[in-house]
Amino acid sequence: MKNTGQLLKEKLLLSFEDIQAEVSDEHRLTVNCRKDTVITVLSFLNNSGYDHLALISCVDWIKDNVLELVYILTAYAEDKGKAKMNILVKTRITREKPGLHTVIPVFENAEPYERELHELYGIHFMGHPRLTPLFLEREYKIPPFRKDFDTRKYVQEVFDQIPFVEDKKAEK
Amino acid sequence: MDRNNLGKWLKSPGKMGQKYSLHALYFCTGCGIIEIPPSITTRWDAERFGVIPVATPRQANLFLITGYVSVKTLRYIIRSYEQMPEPKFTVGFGSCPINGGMYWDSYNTIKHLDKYIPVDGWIAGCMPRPEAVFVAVTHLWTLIDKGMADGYNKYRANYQYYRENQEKILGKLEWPPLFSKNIKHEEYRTIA
Amino acid sequence: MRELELYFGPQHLGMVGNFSITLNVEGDRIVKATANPGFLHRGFEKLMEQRTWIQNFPLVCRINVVEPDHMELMYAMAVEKLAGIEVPERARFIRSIYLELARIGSHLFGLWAYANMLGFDTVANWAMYHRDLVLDLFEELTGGRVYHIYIWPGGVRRDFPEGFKDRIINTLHTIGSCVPDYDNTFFNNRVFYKRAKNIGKITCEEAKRMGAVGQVLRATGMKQDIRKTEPYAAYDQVDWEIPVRTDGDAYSRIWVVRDEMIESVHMIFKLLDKMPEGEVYNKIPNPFKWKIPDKDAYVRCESSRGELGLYLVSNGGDKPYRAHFRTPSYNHGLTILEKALENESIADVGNIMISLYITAPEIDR
Amino acid sequence: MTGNSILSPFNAVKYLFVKPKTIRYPFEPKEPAQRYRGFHVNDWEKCTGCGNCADICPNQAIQMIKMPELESKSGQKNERPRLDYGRCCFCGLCVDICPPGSLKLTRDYFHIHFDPKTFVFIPKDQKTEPGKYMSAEDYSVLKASLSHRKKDYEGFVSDLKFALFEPDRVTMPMIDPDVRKLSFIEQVVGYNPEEAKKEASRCLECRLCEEACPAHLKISDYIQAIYEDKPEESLKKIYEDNPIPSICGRVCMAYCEQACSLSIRGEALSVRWLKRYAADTIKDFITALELKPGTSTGKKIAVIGAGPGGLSVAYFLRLKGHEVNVYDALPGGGGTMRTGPPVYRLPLESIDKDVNYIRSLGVEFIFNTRIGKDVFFEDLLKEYDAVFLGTGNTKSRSTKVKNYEKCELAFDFLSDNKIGKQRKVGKEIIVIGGGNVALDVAREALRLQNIQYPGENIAVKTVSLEDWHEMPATKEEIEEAKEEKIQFNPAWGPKEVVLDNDGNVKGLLCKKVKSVFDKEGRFAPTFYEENEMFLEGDMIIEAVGQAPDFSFIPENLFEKLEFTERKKVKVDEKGMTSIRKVFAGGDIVNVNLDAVTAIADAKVASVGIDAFLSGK
Repeated sequence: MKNTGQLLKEKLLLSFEDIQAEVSDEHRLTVNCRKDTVITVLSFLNNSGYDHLALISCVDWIKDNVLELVYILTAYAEDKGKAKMNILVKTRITREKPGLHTVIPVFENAEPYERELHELYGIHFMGHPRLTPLFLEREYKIPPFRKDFDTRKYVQEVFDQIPFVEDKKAEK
Repeated sequence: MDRNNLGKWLKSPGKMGQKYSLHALYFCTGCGIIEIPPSITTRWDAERFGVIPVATPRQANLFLITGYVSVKTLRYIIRSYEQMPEPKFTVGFGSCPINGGMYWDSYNTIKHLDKYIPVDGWIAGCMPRPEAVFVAVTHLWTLIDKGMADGYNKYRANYQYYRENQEKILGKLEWPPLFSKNIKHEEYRTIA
Repeated sequence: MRELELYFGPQHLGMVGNFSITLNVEGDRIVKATANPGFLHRGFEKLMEQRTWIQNFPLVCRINVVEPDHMELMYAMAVEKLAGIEVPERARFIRSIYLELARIGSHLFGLWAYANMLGFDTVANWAMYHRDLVLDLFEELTGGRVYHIYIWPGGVRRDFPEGFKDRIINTLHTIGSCVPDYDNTFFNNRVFYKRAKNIGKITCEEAKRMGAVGQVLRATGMKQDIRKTEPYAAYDQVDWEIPVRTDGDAYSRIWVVRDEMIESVHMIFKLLDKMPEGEVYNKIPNPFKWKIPDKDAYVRCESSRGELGLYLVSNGGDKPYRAHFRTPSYNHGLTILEKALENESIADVGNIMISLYITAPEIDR
Repeated sequence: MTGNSILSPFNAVKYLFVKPKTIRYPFEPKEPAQRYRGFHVNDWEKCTGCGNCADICPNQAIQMIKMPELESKSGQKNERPRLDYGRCCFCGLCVDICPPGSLKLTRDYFHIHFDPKTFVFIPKDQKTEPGKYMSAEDYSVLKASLSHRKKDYEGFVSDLKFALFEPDRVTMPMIDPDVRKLSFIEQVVGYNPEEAKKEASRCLECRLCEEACPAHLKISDYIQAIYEDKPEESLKKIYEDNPIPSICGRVCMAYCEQACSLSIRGEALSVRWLKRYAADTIKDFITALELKPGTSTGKKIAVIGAGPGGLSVAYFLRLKGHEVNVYDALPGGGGTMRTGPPVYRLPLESIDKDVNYIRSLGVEFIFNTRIGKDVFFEDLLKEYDAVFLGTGNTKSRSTKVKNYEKCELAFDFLSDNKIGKQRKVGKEIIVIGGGNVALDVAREALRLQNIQYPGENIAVKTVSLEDWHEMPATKEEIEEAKEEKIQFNPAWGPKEVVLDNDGNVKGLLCKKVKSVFDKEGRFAPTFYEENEMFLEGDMIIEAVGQAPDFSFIPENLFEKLEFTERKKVKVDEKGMTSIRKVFAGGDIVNVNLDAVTAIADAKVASVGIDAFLSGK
């Protein structure tokens, strides 16, 4: 008997042409797709019962010059086989002027995740209602979570960390 | 404790008032706040030391900077601190405000709190336990007695310096300077 | 009536944690609420990329100060998955007991905040006192009151001290014996009912759509708990029930919290009974030479506020390449809160917020 | 909903009559838990200054500070950790990584001060210093916050079971003692790649070993290379400082292992076996190392003696482009290494592997040539631009007791067996001496007995002046000898060799030793003359020390050669003796008689010779 992951993989491969799907680890399905098919893949998965968007993450593969977006889906189902599944939908976009369509129409809770990625990685989500700053107060030339942003150097420049405490002026 | 020093009390009632009614500002600045609820409730009961949390900066004279201070929080710390009436005392909690602590290489937390507002005492630990908070309070009493807890005077005297540092991190501050010019420390009379 | 913009927090008596909400109000009716997080943003995941695998242990627990233990577990589980480290049986049980204690502590903290918010100072004081008793247990087991740094990949950091089992049982009996008092004073109190019923109501459909997890979801009638669906540690070794309510309002949520605490106490007793003897720690490789193969992993667990996940990527180096925590408060605080506050009155902001159990540090990270 | 009542809350009224739960702190202090993670305390006696705590600290809160009042020695740096409580997060990683277990967390957690600079301090365990600790009755919370620490206030301490390092060595596969004593098969099998990687992974990279090693090999680096499964890299690192890894990987004295910080509470990293692994895994040194001799300088150097020192000098000078000729009386390279260590410890193939590699670099070896007989020292001095003396100790000392002429000498015995003809041995052999050479002799004799008298009753006994604890042989060696059932008679001194009527050896009369060293630690044995013991035996071998042989130096030159107080050749900081152009190293210069010290000398001398030749 095939397990839930394998069945889903077959369904996915039947419905979409240019995606790669791989079942690893029994309860994990990894789907690689192009950036314009993400939203259709996600809505397909949503309709198949994987209706909980757990996380949208981003990995900066600076050597390949790409940002990899990872959408992690699980199911709210009470059915054991389904509830155990973790689906990772991955897509790669360029690091220069990165942008893709928002998935808010499919998953409402994607809104803060996309806002966060916009702020920390500089990814522009087309169709997002408010790409305003979420966490940060200062402005950064390079979005701080990108690999080429060197926090230690930045800290040295901005906060004067070393030497230990320099407060001579105040003590005068 | 110095309950026997009644004479001393009577000599300086002003200081006594400052010492034994430290009203702490209710502001969770960082993770050190987790030890404040135990301190103010049944088990430890900070009220025995005259420390109670109050709602607004206008009523408070003790500012507990509980843990790390992110850049965004710093703005509100400064605002709250400036709104507090004098005399006011600041206590830094844990490693983070002293020298960055756990977040020494974070791009979004400040490393030395005393560059932005004056701090009268520091407590080591991550977190400091409630006991350490109480000992800090008793130490603060001593400092108040000796007139050493004069951070607010330092703030007045070196306002320019603090304001410069604040603006270096936060950009142009939207509120006007609290003090118009650098006023010498001595010109200000301390209470009692 | 004229619409006003009102800033709620971060320095506000009704605000627990360093968080802020901008409210658009008409009279005392909220038209629109906008969450404004970021006061506790430290760039955690960026910091993790600069520390070696072992150095991240003291770091991860600091993501959420209210309940650091599940953060430790997440990181340990992810590293175990990536590096293929086995956990001894006894360590699994210790983890479960420890995590349930953490859940009780965290829920008591939540109860303190909630009761304090509603003005039930007596109950708030009791809850905080009982939490302190749990912290005493933690201190004895791990050496820290708040940050325990106890769960390590390959097991736990130290074994139970002598007689620790009895002290857990004693403490739980002390807390358990007060449950009728809690019930009489708080949970069955008419005032609580009046103030919390039909406040911040969310239907099951809405909750699912907006990514609710944990007791927010369970209060709407959905029976979902990762300890059941994807059991970790030793949760599959004992029988227990998922407490559920159906109304989806603040009242149901707090009741779910109460039931969960009681379920946890029962679970700890069962776990203590079944706990085997043996090793508690499989040695991890030399931390200075520790490299983890080029892989990624997503692990999740049920923290006291709901599903907690960690997406951890390694590129074969001695540091994580990327870590991303999926925290339960994230959607609760940024999506559901905004929705739940609409058309409520200003007086209920704190009520709703705490009943959603939003903790700011894990939103901001 | 049912059960909601406005009256039920009044149940809580009963708590009005309950004793308050508040802890009346500070009048009623609450002790922190036994494992509490408070401030640090560091036992300076135990601390080695290895700096692992500073390396593992996630917050860079620990810095190693030089302490001028402490002295650096083998396995000890004069550095101690300094803590910054403006950084520390009290995680205890430093405690779990501390190899000696000196760094601990206390249960003390009060430090409250208005000056942030006071949050940096160097922890020290001052329990033994009176005045630094308060007595328990004087202790109060308020005082503690200012002056720190009550007595015995240990909290979170290191536990080997949960330590972050691995205290136990990967067991080296050895041939069973009952099997190995029957033949000259090499007793140590050697690590396989998995075992070597596992053993290499134990290294904490504190580099105490590198300071302890006389030749300062880059031990951490080559072990890291083994861990990364790159034996070529590893061998390259070794060859930077040591050109005879196959030899040193087997018979080195392993000063590094004595200094290893892991050895304090566990077993030292087996650095020597890992070196051996690197040297043995690579079959072809020439392609693996890719070393080339330097551009020719046209200078010629003669090296007398192809022992470790001579080989190393030749290697280092050849890399600098000089032409080097090595003279040796033996038919092959290795010097003492060729004649001394028995085949079961150091097979001849391993020696030849190293020598052949050095030869492949263009060093010319002239074997079977004795200086003073086949070639004359004066000629060498004329012919060459510099001469290096690496002759070592080639003569055995004797006990000079009565009838000592009937005894065999250790060096002759060993060298004959190894490169000449096997000796005929007796059934009951007595070996005099407690050093490594004596044990080599004893174990070799045992093997010969097993070969020559299979199945018969045989015995090997050793007699040494030193007692168990002061025996100069390494522990390992003693252990292995015991496994092979060699009998030890420690703390006995030879008095007389007893002969039977035919003048054959009958046994050894011994006397009990009172003490071996005098108060200053010099060798001056005293005996209980009346306390005697007779050991039976038909063959006695003396292994009580070695001496150099300078007979090849003509007398007019020998007069010029200066010696130190300990009867060693005196050399300056460049390795040059009192005779111009003549450099020296190895056993004739050093008190420590081992290969790696000779290599260290050779490094000095090669730099000296190079500077001398280039006129600096």
